Amino acid sequence: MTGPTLFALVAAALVGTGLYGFIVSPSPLRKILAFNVIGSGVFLMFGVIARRGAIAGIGGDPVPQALLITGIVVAFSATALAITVLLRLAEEAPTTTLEPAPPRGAPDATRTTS
Amino acid sequence: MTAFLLAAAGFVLAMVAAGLVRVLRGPGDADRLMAAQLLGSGGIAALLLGGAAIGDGSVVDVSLTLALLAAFASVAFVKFAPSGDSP
Amino acid sequence: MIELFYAAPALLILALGVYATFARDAFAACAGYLAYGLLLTVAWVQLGGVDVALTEAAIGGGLTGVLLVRACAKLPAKDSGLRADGAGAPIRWLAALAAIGVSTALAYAVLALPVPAATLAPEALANLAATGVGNPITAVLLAYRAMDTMLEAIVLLLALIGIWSLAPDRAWGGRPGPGYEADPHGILAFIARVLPPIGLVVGIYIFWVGADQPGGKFQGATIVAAMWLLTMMAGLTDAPPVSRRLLRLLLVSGPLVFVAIGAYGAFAAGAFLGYPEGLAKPLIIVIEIALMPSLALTLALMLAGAPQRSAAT
Amino acid sequence: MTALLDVFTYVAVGTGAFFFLAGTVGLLRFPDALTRLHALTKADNLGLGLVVFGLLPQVDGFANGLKLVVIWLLVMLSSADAGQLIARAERRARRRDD
Repeated sequence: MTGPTLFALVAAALVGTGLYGFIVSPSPLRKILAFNVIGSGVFLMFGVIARRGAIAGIGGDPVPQALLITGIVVAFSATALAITVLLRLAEEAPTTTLEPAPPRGAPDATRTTS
Repeated sequence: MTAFLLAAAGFVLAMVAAGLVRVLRGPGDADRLMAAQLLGSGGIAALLLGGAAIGDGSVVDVSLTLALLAAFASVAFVKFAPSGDSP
Repeated sequence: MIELFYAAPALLILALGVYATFARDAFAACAGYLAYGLLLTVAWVQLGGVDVALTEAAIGGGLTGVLLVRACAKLPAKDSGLRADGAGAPIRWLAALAAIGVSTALAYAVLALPVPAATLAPEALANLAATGVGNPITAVLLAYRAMDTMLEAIVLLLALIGIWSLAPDRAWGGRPGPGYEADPHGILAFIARVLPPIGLVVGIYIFWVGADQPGGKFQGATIVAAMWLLTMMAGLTDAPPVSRRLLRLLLVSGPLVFVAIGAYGAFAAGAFLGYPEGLAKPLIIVIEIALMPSLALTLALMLAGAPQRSAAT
Repeated sequence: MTALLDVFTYVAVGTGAFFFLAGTVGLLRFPDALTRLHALTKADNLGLGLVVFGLLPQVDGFANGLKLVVIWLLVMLSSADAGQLIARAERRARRRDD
């Protein structure tokens, strides 16, 4: 197996890993982290495609590589915005987790069982 | 020479990989910070070796950027670590 | 051994990606993500993308790692840790199924890519002389697909406006961040005095070589932004109040110059963002020089966050 | 002359790689955080230093050699500082635990 193919398979696995973490994690911070893992998996895969377009004298197809640079910077700005929203939420709300609240009809029941 | 440099880069990376077990196991935050630090210098060494092996001088610039940003990141990590200075 | 040089980063990246997603402790996950970013840098060099490696080293590992760990420090631990009872079993199974499905489809798609690969590299190189720059990636960013880069600069600005607009009413127009304090004779203050001059030189160097070698404004601006943030963390400088007029002018000046040159192209070269013959290189340099300070300020202030203190303090 | 410089590279890079090995073994095997920190700084300073030293004859141009040395100095600076900061954080954590 060639190096780029290995990286492509790793990238595919990273997207899956991030996706799973993104869905099941109840914490927004961990969701943002998982989303970044998905993003870097996508970037890595695109990087492999850029590598495949290499010709003599140049390490890879410059068009996808330039798009990758743009993508990394925009992903950072989206992450920064998401983190700021989260931190503001933490200032205003008692908790930021997305775990389902106890059923509204029976608050006493949950209290006695815990 | 090329093969030797690539092998050395691979060896340093493998060492760093073993050191990463500390990040995974901890137990303390200090251990995690140290392992990240080791990865920083090991990553720089591997990049320099690999860059010299493939004869690409601009890899040195990547290492330079990495050295600066790794310094910034490790300082920030110690400052914001749960056991460090309160932010 | 040579195979090890290629296989080690790939497998390590996978292991760290899994760790950053699933570690119980949020701080450990952030440390894992920082290591992950460092290794991705090595991977980009192996994939022949030195420009991308520079961006990853600066932004992917450095700035994003610091952003995450700062959030980690501010959030209560119970909010950001992972617990086994986070989601119910049916959701876990469905999520696992979806994740495996997506990964398999992607892996299949990658293995089924056509041979020989589609590439725009010959076209990019053929027209390089017309742009006057020597680095084909800079040519893509500022000539062939300059529209993307212009919109990107505007997106960054919009994200910063979004961050600022999250300020509570009492702090609107004030200074971002808590106003860090540190021992003025301590180690943090020492490194925050020694490193920034070096970082400034390296940042401008990376920016300047971008015309002909790997490098460019984003990477250079990130280094400069990191150095400024370092002095803020050490309490040597403070973030400026976001209502300051000069700051806002500097922030918009880069994108404005870009738009203005684009409009000039519409008039002089027949297409928006077109460059008149022979003027391509000077105009590209003007755009880059105008964007560099705007980007450095934008990136640093994004990390500094929403204003928290009123402008008076 | 070239052969002599190559031998120098082999020896210096090999020794540097050995210090990375030593640093990793220390990080994994030493009993507590402060001794592990000691092992780590050896890898940082000596390991990278020797690698840089060994690569100096292989790069062309004065500027590239200078950059290599600057990288080493930067890493030494930051690892020395980070080492101090980590050690202090560790000491604070221990005092809290006592």
